Amino acid sequence: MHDGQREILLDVRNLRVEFGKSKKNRFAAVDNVSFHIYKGETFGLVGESGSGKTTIGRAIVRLNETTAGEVIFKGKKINGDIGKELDKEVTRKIQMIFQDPMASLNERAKVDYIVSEGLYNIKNYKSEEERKAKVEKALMDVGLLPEFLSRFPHEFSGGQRQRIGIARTLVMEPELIIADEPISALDVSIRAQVLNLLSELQKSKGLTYLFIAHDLSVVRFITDRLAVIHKGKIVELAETEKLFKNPLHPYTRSLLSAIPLPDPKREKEKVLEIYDPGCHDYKDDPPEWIQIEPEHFVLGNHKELEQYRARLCQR
Amino acid sequence: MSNAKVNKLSDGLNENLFEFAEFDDKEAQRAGYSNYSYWRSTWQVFIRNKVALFLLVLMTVLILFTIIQPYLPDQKLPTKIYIDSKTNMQLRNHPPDSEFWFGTNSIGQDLWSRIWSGTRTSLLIGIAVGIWEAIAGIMIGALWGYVRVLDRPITEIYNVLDNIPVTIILILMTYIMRPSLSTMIIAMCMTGWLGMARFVRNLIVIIRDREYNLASKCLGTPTGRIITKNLLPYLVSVIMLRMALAIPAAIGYEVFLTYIGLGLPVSIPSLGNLINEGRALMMVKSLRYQLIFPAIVLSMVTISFYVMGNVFADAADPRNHV
Amino acid sequence: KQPTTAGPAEVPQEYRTVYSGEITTLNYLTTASTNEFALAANFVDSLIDYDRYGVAQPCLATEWKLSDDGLVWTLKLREGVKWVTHEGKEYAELTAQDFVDAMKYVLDSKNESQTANIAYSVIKNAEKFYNAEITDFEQVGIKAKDKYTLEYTLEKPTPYFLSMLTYVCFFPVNGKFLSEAGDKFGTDNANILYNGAYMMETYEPQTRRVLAANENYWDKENIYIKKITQTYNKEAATLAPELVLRGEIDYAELPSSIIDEWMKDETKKDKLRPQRTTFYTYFYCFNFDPKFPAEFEPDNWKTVVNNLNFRKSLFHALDRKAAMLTSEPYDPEKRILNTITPKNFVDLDGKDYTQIGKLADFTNTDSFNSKLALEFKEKVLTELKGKAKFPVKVLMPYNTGMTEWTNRAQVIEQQMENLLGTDYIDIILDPKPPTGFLKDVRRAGNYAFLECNWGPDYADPETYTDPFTPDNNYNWPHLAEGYKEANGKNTYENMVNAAKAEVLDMAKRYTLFAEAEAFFIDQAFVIPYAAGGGGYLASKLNPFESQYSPFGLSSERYKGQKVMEKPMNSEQYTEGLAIWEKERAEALKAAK
Amino acid sequence: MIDSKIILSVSDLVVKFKLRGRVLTAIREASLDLYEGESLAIVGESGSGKSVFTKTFMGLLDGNGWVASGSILYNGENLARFKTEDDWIKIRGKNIAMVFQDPMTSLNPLKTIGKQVQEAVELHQGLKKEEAKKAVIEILNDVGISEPERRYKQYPHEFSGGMRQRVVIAIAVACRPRILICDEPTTALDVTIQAQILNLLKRLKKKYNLTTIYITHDLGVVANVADRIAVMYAGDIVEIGNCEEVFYNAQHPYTWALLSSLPQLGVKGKPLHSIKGTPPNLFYDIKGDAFAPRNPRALKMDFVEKPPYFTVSPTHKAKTWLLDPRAPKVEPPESIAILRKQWRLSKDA
Amino acid sequence: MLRYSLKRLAQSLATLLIILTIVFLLMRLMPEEGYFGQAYEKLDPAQREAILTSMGLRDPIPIQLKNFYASLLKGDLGKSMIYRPKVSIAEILKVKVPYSLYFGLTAVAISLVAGISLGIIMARSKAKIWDKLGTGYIVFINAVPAAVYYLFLQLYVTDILKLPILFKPDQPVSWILPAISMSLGGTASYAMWMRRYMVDELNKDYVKLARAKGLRNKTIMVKHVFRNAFVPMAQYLPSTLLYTISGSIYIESLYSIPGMGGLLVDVIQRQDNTVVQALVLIYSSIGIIGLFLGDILMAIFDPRINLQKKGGAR
Ligand SMILES: Nc1ncnc2c1ncn2[C@@H]1O[C@H](COP(=O)(O)OP(=O)(O)OP(=O)(O)O)[C@@H](O)[C@H]1O
Ligand SMILES: Nc1ncnc2c1ncn2[C@@H]1O[C@H](COP(=O)(O)OP(=O)(O)OP(=O)(O)O)[C@@H](O)[C@H]1O
Ligand SMILES: [Mg+2]
Ligand SMILES: [Mg+2]
Repeated sequence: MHDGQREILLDVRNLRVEFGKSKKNRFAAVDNVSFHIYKGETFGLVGESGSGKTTIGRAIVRLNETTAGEVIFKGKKINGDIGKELDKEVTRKIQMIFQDPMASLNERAKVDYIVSEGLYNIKNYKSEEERKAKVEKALMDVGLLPEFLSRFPHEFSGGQRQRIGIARTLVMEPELIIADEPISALDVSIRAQVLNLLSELQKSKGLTYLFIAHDLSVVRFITDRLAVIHKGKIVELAETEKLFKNPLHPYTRSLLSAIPLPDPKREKEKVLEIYDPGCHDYKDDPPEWIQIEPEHFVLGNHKELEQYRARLCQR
Repeated sequence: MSNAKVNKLSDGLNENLFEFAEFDDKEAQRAGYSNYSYWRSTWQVFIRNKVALFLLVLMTVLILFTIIQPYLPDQKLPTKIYIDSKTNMQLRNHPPDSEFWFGTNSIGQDLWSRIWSGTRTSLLIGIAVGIWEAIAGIMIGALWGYVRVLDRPITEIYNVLDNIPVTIILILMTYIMRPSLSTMIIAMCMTGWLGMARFVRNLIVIIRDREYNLASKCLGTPTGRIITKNLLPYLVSVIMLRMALAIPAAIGYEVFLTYIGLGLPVSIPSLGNLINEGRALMMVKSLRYQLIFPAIVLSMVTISFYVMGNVFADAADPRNHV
Repeated sequence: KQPTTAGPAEVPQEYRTVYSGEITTLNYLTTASTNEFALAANFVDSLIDYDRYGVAQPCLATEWKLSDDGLVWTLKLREGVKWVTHEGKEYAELTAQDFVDAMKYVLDSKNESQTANIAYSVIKNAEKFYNAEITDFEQVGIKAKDKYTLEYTLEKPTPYFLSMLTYVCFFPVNGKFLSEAGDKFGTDNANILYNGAYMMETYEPQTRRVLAANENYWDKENIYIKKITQTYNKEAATLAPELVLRGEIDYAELPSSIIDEWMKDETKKDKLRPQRTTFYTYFYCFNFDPKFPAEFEPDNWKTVVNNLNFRKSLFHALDRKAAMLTSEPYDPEKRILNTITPKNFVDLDGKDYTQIGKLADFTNTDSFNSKLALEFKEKVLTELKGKAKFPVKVLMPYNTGMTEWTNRAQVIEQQMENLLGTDYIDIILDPKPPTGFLKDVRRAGNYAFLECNWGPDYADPETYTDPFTPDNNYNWPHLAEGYKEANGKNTYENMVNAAKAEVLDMAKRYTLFAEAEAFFIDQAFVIPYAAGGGGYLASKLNPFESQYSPFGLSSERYKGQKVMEKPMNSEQYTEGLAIWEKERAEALKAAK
Repeated sequence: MIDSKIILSVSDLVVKFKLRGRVLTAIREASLDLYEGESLAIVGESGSGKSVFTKTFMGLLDGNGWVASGSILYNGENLARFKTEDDWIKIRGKNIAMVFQDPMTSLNPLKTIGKQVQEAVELHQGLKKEEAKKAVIEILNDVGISEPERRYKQYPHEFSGGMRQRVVIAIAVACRPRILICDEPTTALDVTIQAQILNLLKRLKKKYNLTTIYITHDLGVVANVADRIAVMYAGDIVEIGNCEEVFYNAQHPYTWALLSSLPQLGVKGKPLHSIKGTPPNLFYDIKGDAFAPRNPRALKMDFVEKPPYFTVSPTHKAKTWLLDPRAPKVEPPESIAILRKQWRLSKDA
Repeated sequence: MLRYSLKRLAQSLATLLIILTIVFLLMRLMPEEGYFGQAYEKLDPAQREAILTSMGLRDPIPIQLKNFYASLLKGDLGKSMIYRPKVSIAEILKVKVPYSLYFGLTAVAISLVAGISLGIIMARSKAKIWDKLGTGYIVFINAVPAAVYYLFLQLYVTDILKLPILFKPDQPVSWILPAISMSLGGTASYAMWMRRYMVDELNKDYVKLARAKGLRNKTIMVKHVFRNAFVPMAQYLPSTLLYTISGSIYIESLYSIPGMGGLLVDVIQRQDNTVVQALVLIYSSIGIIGLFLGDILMAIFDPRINLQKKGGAR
């Protein structure tokens, strides 16, 4: 795991995304964000609502324009103006699963079309039969019956819909899947189905995930490495277990403390740690993005880093 | 409820019911679904509305009738002038009787056949204009709403076209082309799509940023297909409603054009012409039938299309299918 | 002496109407619209006027005389006639210079007078002045000899000059007022002066106008109606009959569509009467210069139209009564004309022009004769066998803006085709929009057979020959084959020219014109059809009290008329008409 | 808890909806006793009827729905019989108040926050103008909105989701109800805010002595707030008991399935437990146990007859034939065992 | 806000310029004969030329266009050529506009009050008798041509109530019927839209919350739903109000109201170019300003709307 030689699939460097046309309304939803994702891993991104998670995801699939920074996929820069060929390839190789299974499926199209949509676009089939076969296979892959092809999305439950959403990305044979809160709209029982499916697919197809969520218990279960983002800035990044064991940044800690536990006794004794962004004193001493222990990065100024190190030693 | 009571309740039941049932994974998935076809369900929802069904039958019969009417036995020609055998002159303003079911007009033409021929003309205009409005309006409206770079230019073009008085265009048209059915249709088509385009555009702007469209974009779906597959199907119901209204609107507009003198030549019977001719006779009791019959037919057509459009709009929404 | 239709004196002498055609201007020197003439006639008097029998009477001119060469007219003006403002205030006295100033205004092309051509067609050097070939107005043939003496010099002797004086372009204007008003002249009731029987008290375009009797009028004893209120209503044609029934107005023309209803209802029937015909004349033209699209076979048409028998077959096949039913269902004959010049237009010593010479034969027979029509058809079929294609395509356009015309076109198509057979003619109705109708159809020669009309410009038979001169564009009869004479001109043209040249002997002149017209009809260059006007109306005015003239503005004057208690009915009208015709004949004789 | 007074008693409630000419049964003979001062959590998957169930207490069913049978006793009155608006006006707000799921849409976008809270204050506390405004500001302060004076004049769109949810809670609390129903009060919010809101609700409950019903499908939330838990499936309460009882000694297969699906149970690299299939179609009559088709441990009996409540303890009962003495002994699934072990461990720690 | 307004107005000015130019050119395509009305026949060619020249129609088109804009710049709408020759257009309009405004505004007021009330009643009793009656009315108004029912009302109502048929400025009773007739169509469409928006709005969550608060239905209707449902209609209100100056062609013709109705059609048919251009200028400006005011009104009603913000990505 600590092998520095692992292949980096996606490298995001100093990414900045701004919204708002006029100078007055302009603000950076994502500010100087850097991270990389290894091939085959599940990389998590957590943070409160509006912190810029979706924006990062969308910037990677090029739904949002980037203001500065680079997104490098398999060694090629894919943000900004890119050629047609590369565009096609990237479209195919990076896919996205959307948050809301109710909203992300075209209600007026049959499952058949929804799943084949990507195929039509990249035309990687030779005959109608082959397309059918591919679609059916994708459906089976996500545990749905081929007979569902002729139905409409509103006939499915949330979990099934989300699986259709996954099936449609699978036909593209992607390498990186950006899963933008794929489970937050689902209830517990269905949530498990989808998570299982995602891990299963990862195993069988060697997929890489960028998994965006705010449910930390899920994130802990599914991700290998985890970045915590707050107001457009990544504040901490580490291997998941390491992060859960040694959360350094106050925001991370508050986030972890808030995880609801399905255990009445413990949950009722739980103490919240409340994060106050005002606790930082960045005026004279701007924060830096520092690897504080192997594969564990944190954002902090000198004083804070000192404290963090001290805490690490305590453990 | 106590356990004892429960026991009593199930005493009569076979003991071997308390064995495990077989569990089928696939069956569990299937639970609760029926087979389903979109158009069939749409149709079913539609015909469940008795009024709509009745009107549909009525309109079908009406349209069929306008088509076959000339071929029925004993039908008169809509433009033929009938001569009164007694005076040897035109059979003017002959009240309805067994020979002339709806009477004759002021030059002795049979109103029964004129009304059907007029309905035929007006429906033809209405449907042609309606279809064109749908095609042009939807195409332009969709591009206008969906393709962001086109928004401003088309908006400007729209503002310009919308503010040029239609009358000028109509007068120029009839001047250049001579009044006829096709001129009328072309004239209405020239301006009719504007409203539709704007309507479609507004609808598209509402749904264009929905997540499923982003999803399609991620899959690399070209704009054209996003429009036809992702956007328009959502608009089917409202577009149908507008289409349904476009037909009576076209007829109503024809009445207006006739009123300001830009209508069809009087020799081509149309509901617009018949009503305009009849209007002058409103105060003339004995001749009022010349207004009432076409007005009834026109109202019937309008109401039918309006109601059917509404019901169809509901029915076309798959969420309303059970 | 008069029919005693005028009501008792206690009937309030206020007259109310609705109208749908709004006037655009009160500038009587520029307008050519009848609506505007109708007002101008009551505001401004002309030099001479006609009485109710159509006999010329002194008006602003008390006496006049013509020089022996027939070129110079000298008129003595009435003294003490006043110009007043719309509030009735005196402004100035009428002088001869006022006529000169008016003429100068009319002849200045910048003022866009639409009647200037009438003036410059007779007055010496006027046309040159209009076209700016001369700039000195002194050279134009109009002079104020002194305050009350006016002199016109004509280009050539013009026997009907006197009748032209009742036309607007010969009306006077106060020069000072005109130059003060400038462009504003005639734009509203305050911007003109009045010397006629009425002033316009209120002028609210598209609302109403109120005319009040002029207290300073020179002949104010003859003004009976004290106030005239005209209310604008775009739907007047539809609403006026109802308004008359409810007593809200005193005059309504009844559209043919509702006459049945009125005739059947006793109380309504008592309120309606026929209306006089006008001097507008309608006739069907054969086009001798077809320029319509090839699909309608213009060459074939040219072949057949140059065949007299073909024309005659159509001439006799047109059932004008059937056609007339579309506009005059109750008394179609009243409007039907067998000549181009209508009855009662001019007369020769009490003998109506239409009864002169050969013209009388046509006047007194109906051209419709199915037997003759079929005979001619047979002749044509043998004569033109192989030369022309049958059925002949007869392109007949009509104006879609006019319902009656449209109806008529349909009636004629079916009637003629039924009579002559569709193996012989195929009448093709061609709907054309009102916009640019004449330009596209008649003047373009884009028709084979077309309903046309013409109104007189002066009281002389010559006026009805104008449409058929080579430089006019009705149906180009000079191109008809088989009529060439030695001078290279057509027989008809030569006949008309001969008549025109006769300027001194009225009897001879009229006879020559009548002969030309008879020839024209006999050779079926056109099919005479009808006079304008007619129809029915409900009115509280007595038409026989009104001034009578075939041309000019005299007949538009309210002077001398009274509002009756209730509308005149048909019996009273017929009775009145008979009396009037008798008295007129006497009056005309007496006038000689 | 069981000793305290019953404040609301629902028995055999059936709620139906008419949809395009067909009738669906959303609540099937559900019964529930609510005790004064307790906080009850209703859990269950989406569409199981949690919201519909509670809405009947306030007469807020959609127009196409109606109570077909059963009774809801409150204060000696049967709410199920209420028809007119006047009846309900006595209940709504004053006695029972509700916090809705979606803070984004629960507020009128065109009215200021202050006005919307004030409406409730004026209506139920009988305060006027200035006084009312003061009360509003106090309540806003209570629910943790900083600078309440400034916020008073702002519109909902100027508030973040968490703050809007606080406002909705403030409105409910401002009515001074006896029962507060929170319909998924935190689903739309992120964890930190969710935790804060839950704390807030607990605090308010104490302060105003409210009886609360929480509706959620998040077991973590349940563990946090609930005294008792009712598990709902397909329109019926299949298991109900004290919080610990349901968590630590669940009896119904559906409750087992719910608990098994918790990600906390997951072992990296191994699949989580999940419930197969989909809930039943409510348009059809359900025969027997509604959960049976998805239950790997279903008995044949489950397809024949609807199970009655079997009492597990005085406070704990469940509707499953597995509790019938005649049924084979069934151990809860392995995952439940693991869960129990985890809990024991945490207890030890 | 100010900057935004200025920017928008500048854009509108460009649009206006284009519209005017196009209309200007279209009018020159009309047949010359049209400038003379019936008089054409009796004029001789020289005379026609003279008249056309003095009307300025013989100048090359670019020059005509230039003259037109030059006088516009001076704030001069010009003078009528045919409709009322030599009368300044401003003067013509000055008389007519007040009538149209009066009737238009009254009709809009009536239809707003009646239509919105009807819409509310219909929304409240959805699918019950009132809803059906209201729908019947809406359908009727849409089905029967206005030309027919206007005339019908005029003739029969005046007959029954013994009112004058025609409008008389000095007779207040004669004002009533035209205003009411004119409002019928508006009433139907306001009722239709009000019902639609009310029903939409009634399904929103905040209504549920308001109900849960213990507010009475009536209070909710008045204090919450009505205002929210009115917002989408508010956008059209300024245009509707402004457009009342264009009058109603049918009503004004039937009742002899000297308003603006049909003036445009009339002058186009009579080819009074200057008046056409002036009217197009006025109506287009109204359209553009109405749209703008509508947006502003919406922003006032709805605090969420920020006019300056534009849609985001891609
Ligand atoms: N198209 C856009 N235009 C303007 N601002 C936007 C746009 N999309 C996102 N933002 C803003 O950017 C910020 C980050 O949004 P983003 O959707 O990335 O957050 P998130 O972390 O995904 O939140 P959530 O958990 O609610 O999905 C937010 O403040 C949001 O309002
Ligand atoms: N107005 C309605 N018309 C028809 N069916 C309805 C209506 N309201 C609710 N239902 C149905 O009743 C059932 C229960 O719905 P309810 O909203 O109570 O579910 P829930 O348990 O609250 O779900 P969630 O967790 O998604 O809020 C669902 O199947 C739903 O479709
Ligand atoms: Mg997001
Ligand atoms: Mg209508």
